Amino acid sequence: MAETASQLSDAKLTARQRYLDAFRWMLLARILEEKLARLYRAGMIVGGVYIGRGQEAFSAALGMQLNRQEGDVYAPLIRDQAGRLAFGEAILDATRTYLGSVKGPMRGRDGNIHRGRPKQGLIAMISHLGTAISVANGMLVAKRFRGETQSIGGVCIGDGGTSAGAFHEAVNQAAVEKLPLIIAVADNQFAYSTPRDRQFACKDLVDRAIGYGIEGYSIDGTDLNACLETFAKAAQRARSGHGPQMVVGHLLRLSGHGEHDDASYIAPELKNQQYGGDCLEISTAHILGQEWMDETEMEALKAELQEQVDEAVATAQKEPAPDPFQESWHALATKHLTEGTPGI
Amino acid sequence: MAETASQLSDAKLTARQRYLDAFRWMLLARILEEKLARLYRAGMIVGGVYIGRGQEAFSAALGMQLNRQEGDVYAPLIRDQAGRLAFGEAILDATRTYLGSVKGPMRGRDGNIHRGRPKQGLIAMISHLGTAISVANGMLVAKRFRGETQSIGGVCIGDGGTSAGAFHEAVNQAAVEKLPLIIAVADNQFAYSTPRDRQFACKDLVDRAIGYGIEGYSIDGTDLNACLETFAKAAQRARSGHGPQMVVGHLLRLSGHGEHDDASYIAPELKNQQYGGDCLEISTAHILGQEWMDETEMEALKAELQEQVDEAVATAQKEPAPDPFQESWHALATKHLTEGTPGI
Amino acid sequence: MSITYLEAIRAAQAKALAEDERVFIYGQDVAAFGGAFKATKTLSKEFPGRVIDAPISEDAIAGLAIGAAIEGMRPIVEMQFADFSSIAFNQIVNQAATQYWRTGVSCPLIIRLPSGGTDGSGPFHSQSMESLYSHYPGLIVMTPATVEDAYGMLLEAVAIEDPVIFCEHKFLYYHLKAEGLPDSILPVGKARIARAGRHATVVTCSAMVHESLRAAQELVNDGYEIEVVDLRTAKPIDTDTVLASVARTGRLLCVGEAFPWGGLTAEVVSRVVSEGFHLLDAPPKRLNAKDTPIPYHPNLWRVHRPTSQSIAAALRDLLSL
Amino acid sequence: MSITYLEAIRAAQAKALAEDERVFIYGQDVAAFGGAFKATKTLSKEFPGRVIDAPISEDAIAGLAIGAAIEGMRPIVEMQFADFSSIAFNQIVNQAATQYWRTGVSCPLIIRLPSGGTDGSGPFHSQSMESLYSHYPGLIVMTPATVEDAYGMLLEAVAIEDPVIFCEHKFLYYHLKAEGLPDSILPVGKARIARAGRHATVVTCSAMVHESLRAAQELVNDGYEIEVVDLRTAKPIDTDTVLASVARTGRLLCVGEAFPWGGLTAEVVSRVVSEGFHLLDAPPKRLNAKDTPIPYHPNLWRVHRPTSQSIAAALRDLLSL
Ligand SMILES: Cc1ncc(C[n+]2csc(CCOP(=O)(O)OP(=O)(O)O)c2C)c(N)n1
Ligand SMILES: Cc1ncc(C[n+]2csc(CCOP(=O)(O)OP(=O)(O)O)c2C)c(N)n1
Ligand SMILES: [Mg+2]
Ligand SMILES: [Mg+2]
Repeated sequence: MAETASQLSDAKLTARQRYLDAFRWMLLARILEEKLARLYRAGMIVGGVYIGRGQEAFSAALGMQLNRQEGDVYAPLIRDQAGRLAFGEAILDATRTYLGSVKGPMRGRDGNIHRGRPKQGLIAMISHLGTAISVANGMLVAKRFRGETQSIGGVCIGDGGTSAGAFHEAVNQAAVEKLPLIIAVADNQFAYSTPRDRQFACKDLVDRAIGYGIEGYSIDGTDLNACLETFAKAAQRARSGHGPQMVVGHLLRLSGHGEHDDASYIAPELKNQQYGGDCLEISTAHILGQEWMDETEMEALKAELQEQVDEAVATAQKEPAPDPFQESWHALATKHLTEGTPGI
Repeated sequence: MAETASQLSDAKLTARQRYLDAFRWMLLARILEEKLARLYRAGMIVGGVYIGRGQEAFSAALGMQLNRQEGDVYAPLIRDQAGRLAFGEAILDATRTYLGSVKGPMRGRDGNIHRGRPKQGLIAMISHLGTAISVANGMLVAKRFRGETQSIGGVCIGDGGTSAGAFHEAVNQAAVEKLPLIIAVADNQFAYSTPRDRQFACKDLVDRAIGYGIEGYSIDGTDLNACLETFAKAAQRARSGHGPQMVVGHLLRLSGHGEHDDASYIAPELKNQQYGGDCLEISTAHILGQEWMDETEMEALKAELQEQVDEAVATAQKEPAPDPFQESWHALATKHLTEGTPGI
Repeated sequence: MSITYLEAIRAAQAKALAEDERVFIYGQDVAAFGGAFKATKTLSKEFPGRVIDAPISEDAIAGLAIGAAIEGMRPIVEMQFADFSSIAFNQIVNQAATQYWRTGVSCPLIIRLPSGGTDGSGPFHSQSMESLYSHYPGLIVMTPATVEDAYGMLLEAVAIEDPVIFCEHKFLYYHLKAEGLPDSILPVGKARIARAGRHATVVTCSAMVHESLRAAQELVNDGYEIEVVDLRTAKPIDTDTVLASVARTGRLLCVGEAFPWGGLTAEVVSRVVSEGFHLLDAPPKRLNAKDTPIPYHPNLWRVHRPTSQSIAAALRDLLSL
Repeated sequence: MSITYLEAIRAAQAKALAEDERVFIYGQDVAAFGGAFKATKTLSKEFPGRVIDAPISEDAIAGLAIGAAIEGMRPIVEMQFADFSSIAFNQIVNQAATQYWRTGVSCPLIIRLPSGGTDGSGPFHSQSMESLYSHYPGLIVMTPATVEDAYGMLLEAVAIEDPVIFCEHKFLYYHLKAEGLPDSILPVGKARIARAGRHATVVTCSAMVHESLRAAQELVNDGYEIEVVDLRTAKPIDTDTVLASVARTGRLLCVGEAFPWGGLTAEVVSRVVSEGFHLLDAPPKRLNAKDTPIPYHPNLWRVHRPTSQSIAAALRDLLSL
């Protein structure tokens, strides 16, 4: 069926809007994470800070396909600040958790990237890689039991995490149950210091999809358009009963593993190779080149987002830290079955 | 290069001899396992009996490629009596272990299929599926350290076992280390009662090979010739530095999961479908058809092997059971660090 | 009508499925086949779609249950043998057990562990894992010793908002029978005086309750009345009931089927001496399995774990102090 | 020259690699990167091919080490954090620990577990897992508290024919320094009197030795001399040394950083009361971490685990009984 010119331009407009929306999440994530990194270097964050520099396009594109209100579930991992924001996580959840405010979703009990709001579809990751995928499977199975068949799930993993047995068991489980699950594999060429050739021997991790009997896509993770289109397609396929969708994004980790790590083991040349670019720079150039925004607008946007971030940081910093004497120290929801601390 | 008639017939003779050798192991395994099953039904074996009926061709063909004297290592699983015999495990090791003789390799401490002789390259499986593969990897790595580069390893797994995280981690590990390892996947269509469509969603488990970046083969596991040729090729590739080789054999479990299980959940029609045949019947017919043996010779062979089995059973039955008061009850090789049983 | 411990477990699951639509069962071979021990026999027919066969993926099995629990379901997982839960260990202790504390969202699921030794089962089909799971915060660990408790506690487990490790004993599956199913049982967390006595207290759980009762019976001939306390849950431990018993008898023997280092017997002894030191007329004793893997051969196995004979011997020793 | 606990661990590995060609190191990021904590820094350069980066596959990492050990090598595995050994749990307790007993073939390997809490590390980077591994038969579990022991015990571990779980404490990595490396240390399995005293005995290990020593110092002002016993190995436990100390002091406090249910403190208390009941002038006490996951926030974390203050308080309490 031939499309009319106005339909075409509608579609183009929608695509442009989607691109700009994604860009906003990417930029916000970058600004937020840079702030967190500065706070860390200033000694104001205890523990670690892990950022998603270079992965914002890939991450945001998945987050945007998931709809919290529709009951979608999302299991972000270490480098998914952009996806979290796109999914609807408040900036305050991040700053409160990193800064140890008792008002954050984890109340000081857990920190940094381990935050989540399971009742709002946001799984609070534990550290053990690959283990959140079967949890997402379980949430989708629960929804299937209740007939909430519109919901899908999105889970994230790195090139390194694909080596974990938990990853394998869960992806296979999703395939057997034909769950509406998107598995986003961010192949950023390193797992901490370990390069991909010490992690797996296949050419492209998407080669795993066929072995699970699921649909797979391999894309340039620095190309926001490719990310948006592929995740949109994957989400549509998942929602319409085609089972798990594996999207492998090729990119490069543009930071240390955490902010304590200078990543000196990453050869600078890698940045000039394919997939080595910075998705934020690339998309900024694209937006300016397409004249969807001019430099002034871009600066204004940055300033606006910076203000949001600064405000969230300031709020969290003003809030009280957890007080051990106010803590209930109950690991069980069933309070009366909690043991006292024996022996004292 | 053109082959002369005499070279050709030499090759044919070798192939025929190899077929007959394999057949002997298959038949011996069948006779031994039928005997064990009868002993179990007579209440003379405690615990369980697990047999490899229908898998003898696939199992023996791998065992025959491994050479204990050359330092090859072998990790058989539940249904690998034929492979064990071909690898060089004594019949007595089986009967002693099943019958609980203290003279067996496990001295009554472990039973049935859990037997092994690690110092002779035969890994003593624990029950947890998939966990022997990384152990075989480690043995091969040790040999590589010592420059014993002629050795290869063979490991066995079922269709069900491929779902285990341990399987995934170990196969991937072998691929990364490019180890000379043959991974024999016996897809016998069931894992206990669970049919393959509840276990995985790919068409053929060989589809996993590409995802690990290793070479793969999919064969009719009831066709002895196919098994012999494929494992010979895989062994030759492994020995010559081409890394892990995955051989998926299609067949049908022609027994219960164990002898306690009547397998009534396996539809009888499956036996008439492709891969549903009995490899022993098929190869018997082939041998008789080719006139490599006649009926009388076949009967004589059976009688000979039956006698070997009966003798091994009789020997084991005469031997003492373990005596708890002779037991050292030491879990450590370092005797002086063993704790007494505290509290008494 | 007589009902076995195993049938009671099946009946409890049937009742839970019938009365609570949040309940489903997930595990290897649990559907049409009814489970390796038939604990879910015919349930998949009676409750179509709610009894689901899992791949051989204990980590993902536990993970799926956790996700479903977070979403408000009440999954019951059957591990084919307790011993295979070692593969799910991480999901259980780090994901399920921490969920409520970390996020405030409860994680109500049940992991059924066919536990303990039987003749010829060997090192990997005989383990008692209650001590492992009790060590980690955030789990409730049940160890029913009777048909009534197997039934009643499993139903309680379904009602509880937290992850429950349900250690059911394979040796009791067929051996233990009751006349019927109870309407109510003691509350979770309360121990039971399985036999009253006044010369010594045996504290134990699961199959070892029955070995201990036999030992107590044997000591009647020696003129001793032995009190046997069935803990019922390994976590929480009902220290009050234990202390009250020791107050009556002055002597304590803790009996466990698990490995000797640490674990339930050590925890009970430690609590009693901390809180009831003055109640003791003699040093408390422990009797556990030996510190080796669990042997396959019945000759060895029978000596590896405590039995009524070794318990009786330990009691005589304790009473002589 | 001053050397830290962490440097001692590195030095021990360097020496083992230099002197024993069977030794190799396997773990995530241990090669060129030198490990998450730099415990293998430059070793891959000094010993080419013998320090190997592993994929994120703890089960297979342990499995590979087991196979290599069976074949006569002496693998040293580094888990990136102790907490991730939960993924290797099955291989460790069921494959490595049972190998010798089942087959008669020993399985000499070392699994290094960067253990224990530090500020801000949270529930999954802070665990102390010695009690889990001690529970299972077939393992030796080391918990060095000093620079000298970190070095000497790691070398002993390489010499031992059995699987060794080496719990090295992350808090001590940089904080603890010594003037040099020892030529010899106490034999494995022997506890050490870290401080002599006569009013009460504290039995502990690893980082808690230092908290206990500080508490003992604090109690000097109260006129008390506290004896501190550093167990050095969680398995085996040197019960004799503990009993001899309790014989001198009459009072026992066991301190552990792990979760409270079961575990090392319960095991030590249970042994002491079984074998040395009459030595005690007061009920023995225990002090462990709280029964919740380990909190991220330093405010919470400092209260979650025992500290010199809470140990001093427990001691005052004990001394008042
Ligand atoms: C099971 C497990 N083992 C080890 C770790 C420690 N660890 C945390 S992140 C990381 C590297 C992850 O690499 P990758 O999956 O590629 O993700 P990336 O950091 O590149 O985003 C490792 C080894 C872990 N979290 N879980
Ligand atoms: C990790 C683990 N989970 C469960 C079991 C129990 N179990 C023993 S054999 C078996 C089925 C195995 O099926 P498959 O791998 O296809 O091998 P087959 O029996 O068909 O030869 C199961 C579930 C086990 N041994 N290990
Ligand atoms: Mg990566
Ligand atoms: Mg099978």
